[in-house]
Amino acid sequence: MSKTLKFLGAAGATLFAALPAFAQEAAEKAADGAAAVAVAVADGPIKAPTVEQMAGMVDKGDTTWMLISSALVLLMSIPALALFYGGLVRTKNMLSLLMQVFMIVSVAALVWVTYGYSLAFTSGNAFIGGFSKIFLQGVNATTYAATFSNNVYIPEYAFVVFQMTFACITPALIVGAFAERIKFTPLMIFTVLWLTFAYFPIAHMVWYWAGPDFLVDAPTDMGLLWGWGALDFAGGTVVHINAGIAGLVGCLIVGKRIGHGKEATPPHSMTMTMIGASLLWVGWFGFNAGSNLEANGLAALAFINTFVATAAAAVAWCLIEQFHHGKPSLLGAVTGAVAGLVAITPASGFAAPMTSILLGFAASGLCYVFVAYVKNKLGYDDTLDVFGVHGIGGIVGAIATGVVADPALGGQGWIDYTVFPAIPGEYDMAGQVMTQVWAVGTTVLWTAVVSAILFYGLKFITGLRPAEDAEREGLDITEHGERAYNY
Amino acid sequence: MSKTLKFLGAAGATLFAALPAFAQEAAEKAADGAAAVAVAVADGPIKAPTVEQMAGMVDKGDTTWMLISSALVLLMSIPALALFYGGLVRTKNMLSLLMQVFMIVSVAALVWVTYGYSLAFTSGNAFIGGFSKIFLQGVNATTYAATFSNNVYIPEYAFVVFQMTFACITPALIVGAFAERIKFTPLMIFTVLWLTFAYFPIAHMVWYWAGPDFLVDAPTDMGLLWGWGALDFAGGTVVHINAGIAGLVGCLIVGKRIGHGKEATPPHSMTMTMIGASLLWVGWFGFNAGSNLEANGLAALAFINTFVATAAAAVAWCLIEQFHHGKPSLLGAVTGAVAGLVAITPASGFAAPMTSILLGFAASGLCYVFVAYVKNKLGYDDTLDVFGVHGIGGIVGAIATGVVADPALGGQGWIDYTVFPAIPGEYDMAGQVMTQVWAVGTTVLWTAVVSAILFYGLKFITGLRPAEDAEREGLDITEHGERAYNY
Amino acid sequence: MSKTLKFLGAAGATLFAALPAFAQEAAEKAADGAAAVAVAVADGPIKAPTVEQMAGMVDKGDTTWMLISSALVLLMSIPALALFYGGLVRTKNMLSLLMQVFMIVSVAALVWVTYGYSLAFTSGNAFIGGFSKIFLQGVNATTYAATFSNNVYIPEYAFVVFQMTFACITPALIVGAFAERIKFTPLMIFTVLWLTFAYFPIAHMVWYWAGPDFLVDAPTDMGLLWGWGALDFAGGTVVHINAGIAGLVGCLIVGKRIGHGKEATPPHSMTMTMIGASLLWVGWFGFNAGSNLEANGLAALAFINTFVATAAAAVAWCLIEQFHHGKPSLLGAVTGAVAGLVAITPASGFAAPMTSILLGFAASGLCYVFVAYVKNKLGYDDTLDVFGVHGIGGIVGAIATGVVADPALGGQGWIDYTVFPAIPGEYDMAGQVMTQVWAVGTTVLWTAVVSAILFYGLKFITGLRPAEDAEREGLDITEHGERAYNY
Amino acid sequence: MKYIIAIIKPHKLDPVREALTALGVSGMTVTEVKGFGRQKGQTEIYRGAEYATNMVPKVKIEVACASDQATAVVEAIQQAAETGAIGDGKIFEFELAGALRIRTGDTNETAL
Amino acid sequence: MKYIIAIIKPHKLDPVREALTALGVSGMTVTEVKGFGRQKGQTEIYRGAEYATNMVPKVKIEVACASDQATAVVEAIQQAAETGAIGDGKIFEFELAGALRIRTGDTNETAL
Amino acid sequence: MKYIIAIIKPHKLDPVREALTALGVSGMTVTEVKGFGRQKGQTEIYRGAEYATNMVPKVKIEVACASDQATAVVEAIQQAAETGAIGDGKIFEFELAGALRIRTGDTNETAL
Ligand SMILES: Nc1ncnc2c1ncn2[C@@H]1O[C@H](COP(=O)(O)OP(=O)(O)O)[C@@H](O)[C@H]1O
Ligand SMILES: Nc1ncnc2c1ncn2[C@@H]1O[C@H](COP(=O)(O)OP(=O)(O)O)[C@@H](O)[C@H]1O
Ligand SMILES: Nc1ncnc2c1ncn2[C@@H]1O[C@H](COP(=O)(O)OP(=O)(O)O)[C@@H](O)[C@H]1O
Repeated sequence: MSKTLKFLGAAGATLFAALPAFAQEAAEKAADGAAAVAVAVADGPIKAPTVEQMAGMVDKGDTTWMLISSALVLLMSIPALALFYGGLVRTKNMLSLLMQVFMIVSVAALVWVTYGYSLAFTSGNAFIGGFSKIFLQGVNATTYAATFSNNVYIPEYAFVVFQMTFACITPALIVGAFAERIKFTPLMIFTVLWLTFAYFPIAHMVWYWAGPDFLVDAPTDMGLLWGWGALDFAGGTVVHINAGIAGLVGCLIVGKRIGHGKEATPPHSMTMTMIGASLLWVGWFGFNAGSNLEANGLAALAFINTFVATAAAAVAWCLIEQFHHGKPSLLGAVTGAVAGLVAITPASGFAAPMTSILLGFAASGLCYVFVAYVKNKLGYDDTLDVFGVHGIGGIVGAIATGVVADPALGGQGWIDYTVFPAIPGEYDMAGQVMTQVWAVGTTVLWTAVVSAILFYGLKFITGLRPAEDAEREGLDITEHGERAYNY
Repeated sequence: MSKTLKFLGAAGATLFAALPAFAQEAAEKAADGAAAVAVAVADGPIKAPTVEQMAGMVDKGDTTWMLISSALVLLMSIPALALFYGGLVRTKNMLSLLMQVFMIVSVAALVWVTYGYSLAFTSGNAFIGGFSKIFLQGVNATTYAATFSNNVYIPEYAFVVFQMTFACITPALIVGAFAERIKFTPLMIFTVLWLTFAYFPIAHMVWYWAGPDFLVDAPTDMGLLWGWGALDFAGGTVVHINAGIAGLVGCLIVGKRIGHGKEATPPHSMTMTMIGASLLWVGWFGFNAGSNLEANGLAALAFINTFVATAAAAVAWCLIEQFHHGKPSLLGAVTGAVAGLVAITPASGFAAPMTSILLGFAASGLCYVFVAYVKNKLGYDDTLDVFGVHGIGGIVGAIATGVVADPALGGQGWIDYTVFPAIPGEYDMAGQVMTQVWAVGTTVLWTAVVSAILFYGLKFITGLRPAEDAEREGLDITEHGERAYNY
Repeated sequence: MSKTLKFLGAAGATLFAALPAFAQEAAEKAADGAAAVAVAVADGPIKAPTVEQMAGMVDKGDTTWMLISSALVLLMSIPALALFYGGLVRTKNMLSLLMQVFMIVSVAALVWVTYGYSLAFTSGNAFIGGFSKIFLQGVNATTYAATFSNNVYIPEYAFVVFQMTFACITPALIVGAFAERIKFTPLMIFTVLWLTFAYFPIAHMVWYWAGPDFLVDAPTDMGLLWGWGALDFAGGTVVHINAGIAGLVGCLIVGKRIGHGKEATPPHSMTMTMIGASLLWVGWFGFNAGSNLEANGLAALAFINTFVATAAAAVAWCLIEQFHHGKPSLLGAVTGAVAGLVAITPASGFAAPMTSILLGFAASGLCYVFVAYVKNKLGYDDTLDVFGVHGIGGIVGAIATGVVADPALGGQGWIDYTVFPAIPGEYDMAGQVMTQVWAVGTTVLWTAVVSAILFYGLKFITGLRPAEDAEREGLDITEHGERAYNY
Repeated sequence: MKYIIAIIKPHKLDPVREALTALGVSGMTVTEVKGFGRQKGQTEIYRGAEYATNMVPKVKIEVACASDQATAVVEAIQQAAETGAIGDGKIFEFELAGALRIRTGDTNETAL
Repeated sequence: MKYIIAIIKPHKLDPVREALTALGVSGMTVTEVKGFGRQKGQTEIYRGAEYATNMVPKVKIEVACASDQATAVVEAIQQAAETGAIGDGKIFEFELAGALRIRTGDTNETAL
Repeated sequence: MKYIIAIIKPHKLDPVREALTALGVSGMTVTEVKGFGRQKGQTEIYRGAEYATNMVPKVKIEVACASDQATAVVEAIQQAAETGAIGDGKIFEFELAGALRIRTGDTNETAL
């Protein structure tokens, strides 16, 4: 891709919803129900509005959307992810999975408000933010966060909490890779360190920028990958590739489960796994469509893309199983669905429904290959296929985003925020795909190195695995002194 | 009812919220938070607005409402319906139910965006739409769908996805009727065909119209039942009667389970059934109140009606059991609740809370009679009472809607969209009830014929039932090679 | 506290969002996306607006927020609370818990719309409202309820249904105290009576007032505790202390379970308990942030406080267990989380995130002491620690609210509604804490007396406990003739 | 008296119960077990990877009966439980030294 | 040595366990089973339709004991488990040919 | 023929199964049970309150074998199941009066 600085992002539908009208009638920009904007309309949008002016640029529909989206993303972690993972392990480790996810969420939330938000979403350098909002100082009920549209703001707390849910779920995704054989305390320490050295930097690199009303005057205040023009609507790199690679590194360093490959370890409750997958699907609408930060046509687009890509991926996996083994399985269907959800994540606000379906099909097939063949060939024990589904699905989705975002394919293209108000940029598919590849590569490298250092460090300092007998008895009893079931 | 063409629909609360004020102060119409409408206010509402004008008639509060309602309706299918049904079957068939519902949702979503939306919601004839939006062509993030109020629009993708969730859940409802004895592949084929020949036409007949700003100039561009003036707020006919009758036909053609009537088949997990029923209740708010397409007082009315009718129906069923068997059961309570939810569906935006309670009581009692007596008398094996609850509850609700909508009983009446802007029409209860009966009859007939043809066809072409031994062993293993639980 | 009448409440962020700007630019008050307010802006806010004027003061974003919050609070009862409680009892009593919660919700909903809303939220005396809205008369789709901001209204049905969900969950909370040993019918009777004599009066005392546009002219039209200036954002007194004390009284009067203290009664399914706790957490956002009645920065504040206080409390409980028993348990984690949720409830809209974290830590520790020591010392059999968690957590939270609300600690202070438009009042921490103590004391006394009378009355009239053999066999079979599981 | 333990396929429980009832057997006790035998278990497939499971769900039936009834009971079970496919299960026969009905205190044959 | 198998009502497990402990029995093994007997099962009602179930949840207790303790064990179980209602269950007594404690290798009486 | 019943710790099931397979035992039946014995159960802690549970999850293994194989089977189980900690379990041995393979009708030794 050309080295020229490009500013891309989720298209500002509010502004471009009625492009033909745009030039002619400024009044139309009063669109989308925001009286707020009406204030601005008189003399056009306001560059770099003050906080007082921002207060008039908030729409309660957006605020509601961000809050409920945050609740949906929390739902994805607890109970959804916990159940999806928990159902797949043996009874004796069920409770440990539930506990790990529940406590990772709790710990991550505290880390996020303490310094995570500041490191990820304040100005610093291209790699990491600063400490200006440590302990959320300066954030209050009357500060606002920018969206992708000029002169549209949301309460900053809503932005903080929405992003918080992402910081909560990402480390929780990792645990699936070494499920059934990890000690609890080192895992908690890992969570804090990994957030600090892998998640916050990558979130900053991918998502931090000065905002559409400020970027023109601060053309270098942004994260590295954002500056490259990498497209990642809802966190394909930050969440899924990040977690997928960390999981792979983790399962390699932690080592295989006792009996791996010899004993079959059938899911102890496909019912729980199905509940988890279903709630993941439901919650993912908050994840993807919520990432639009506004409740407009683009949010609806991200929503429908999330729906159909997932459906396509579930169908694809079932068809593969039907041809390959003669029977479609529920585990296959839900695995496919999650692969589809992962793959559509970076593309959800850029693709069209029909290209989303194709992306869902493709991601499902590629993840199948990794989960069913590559893993067994290479012999690593990624218990719940965190790498195979989140890593591979994330990479497929991130790169494919460069293709499906092309307006020629019905995509949303990119928005040039270097002009004020922002306008759509010209699309170069090949260049964009290269940018995506670079972004993926950077993420993979960063998280792999950080994760490896952390896992090795903890292995030597605290140890990562329980004693062999404890592993055989199950982590529920040995780590937590409880059983999941006492029927 | 008079044959005069009447145009009814969910009342446009935005416009009529302040009826007395209506005539006097046009400015008041700026009501309900839509700056958008403010544009229109100057010279009154705009007839047949352009897409550019529509962009200014969208409220982000409505958009949020439609998106979250869509998520809630998906929640109703997965995991809610799957758990509600799954908990009631024997362990050996649990996974098959989960799989059926999960995959029906996936397949239906793909069919919907491919051609379903076009067939249901574009102009065609009175029975079916056309192919103008096949593959969602012409739909994008800047097109809009009409609501029931003049000059209030929502992003078309939000409308597409909301309606999609209805197309997903309806065929999933049917499977309860022949649970524990159906092959998976024919079921998937049935789903596609039934959507095409039963669901899309009926949805078109009941729900398609040109919209409040367009109907005046296109007085015949509407579905058959809509044109008759049939009231169906949230899908009593399209969803519940439709599925209930298809289920009855299905269970008759598929035949009884082996051992039916001889062996008791206690629910394998009332816990799952209770979770399912609870989530159905929660999700149904999206279904019913979401069907208002706007977040206003009417949506709140539909919400509270949905709540109290359900509560009343649950209480009624328990009281019947208390008197009849001496003990109220949880299965009774949740069955009653679902009967109440079904019955209030068509009436939810028309009734008052107190008449909703009466409707809930009545529906519960009538469903009880069918489930506890009629089914056993007639001897058909409707495994999970799809006909007894959705069919009967749906019919009771659809007909009673004609009664409870009467403004004399605190109902919302109907809106005459043949004038612009629309005004409330004069209410004729007897006539309306007759219209409702006709609508029910048409739906019953259509779906019964289509379903019978499809089930018989598949019976002869692919077969519908697994081998006897496979049925005994359970569909989980024989159809999907998995077990729901491996404790 | 000074006897001077003070009018406190959740701060009206809409008005005070941009305080500096407030005086200077009236136009800025068009803030937060409400065209509606724009109507008012011309000549400043309207005192005591007519219903027609209110119609122009409604924001669809708020309406959506209140409806979805209501759905979330229903989710808290069913399935969340039912599962949280049910997972903790023995298998033989699982279904009885599910049934009790499900039917309490149903019965309470009917009572609420019949006369509860009228008793709680109409003008009467300081202790109880009147019958003017009995059977919801006078409430319809075009009436509105006040929020905490001048000239901001929501559809009254939305307010009715939101408050309804609180009336549904509160009696359901109580059943945990005497789980595994209560007859179903007396429990239903208790529910109706307790709502009538404990819940409705206390809700009236704490929450009823004339509204910000009316209070100036009706300075005595309010509930007792509201008049005192007690701060209770989302129901610490009305819901948690109320239920916690009723539970304590109940478990004392009902008596201990057979075998209490001798037999271990391990939770039959920590999986269900974890699902319940997770959904409680998710739903609690509707409970707390929804209590703001508007979707603005304050709602976002309540949301984030709810998130981090809970996380802190979960972490705190785990740390205590780690030091005390060497292992953190899942039961500990979820109990801590619920304690945090309870404690932050009254403070959620007043505290800052950092003080919320401290509150979460403190509440967790204090609840731990009660649950792990005091209960065993005193020997009462509060099966699921309703008193230990909801009672104690509620009291801690209610009193601490007086501290954390202090603007000096980053809190939101209180709003003086005796001037129009309302302005922030001057904060007196010591005085406020005393007010809180008085409010807590009043609530404790009221509910203890009412509960004791009701439980004793029912004990003598209908009996409260099943026969010893029935208790041993389990309430599922003896009270409902069903089992929770038939694997 | 004899005590018969039979391990059968789960879906054969109903036919076996009917066969025994027809024979006049007054009671039996049923346990869900897992069997390991020649039938090496279905090949189970998880996410495309195949595993040979060796634990197959079975049902264990225990019947106490008078000695002269034992042969008939064994035969009835065998006929009802047979599918001819591997994994049909086993029937084991034991001497029963004593029996007692808790409700009445009846002992031995009369207790069954 | 004797091996006692008792089928009892689930809620009688605790009293039985206490009775046996009082007797000095050092261990027992408990299994959840389903019983089929004279007690034809509660009539269960699903959605208004009645079914006679014939499978009733029971608990099976297994106790190995010295021969001279056997009568006491049987009596203790009978007394603790009796309700007088149908379905109270049965007690079966077997000859136990050998016993071994895995931990120590102790055999027979000393192993119990 | 002999019938061996062993009560072992759940996580010892796989080693025991392997040991028996190595010995040429052709089948076994496994049941999840709860054990009550010297091992008085972990002290379980619920919300800070400690309870001594006396029911510990165990696995019961049943193996029918030829009489001359019995000692080997018992030894194999003991070795594989031993941890040396309390609660390792017991092995009981019974006379087996008869055996039958349902699929083929084979009886006694050939049925195993
Ligand atoms: N020696 C044995 N001791 C105890 N149970 C056995 C033995 N052999 C087989 N079984 C039980 O019988 C079941 C069926 O045996 P299997 O060898 O698979 O088939 P088949 O009886 O048709 O040869 C096994 O799953 C197991 O439960
Ligand atoms: N012949 C038998 N063999 C094995 N178990 C039996 C037999 N008869 C009864 N049982 C067990 O004893 C239980 C109680 O027997 P039942 O006939 O119902 O009552 P009662 O012992 O009071 O006559 C049954 O549920 C069953 O588990
Ligand atoms: N007398 C007995 N009869 C039947 N089962 C027994 C008996 N004693 C012990 N068991 C079983 O053996 C298990 C282990 O016994 P326990 O006394 O706890 O340990 P150990 O065998 O190491 O002394 C118990 O949990 C129980 O299931």
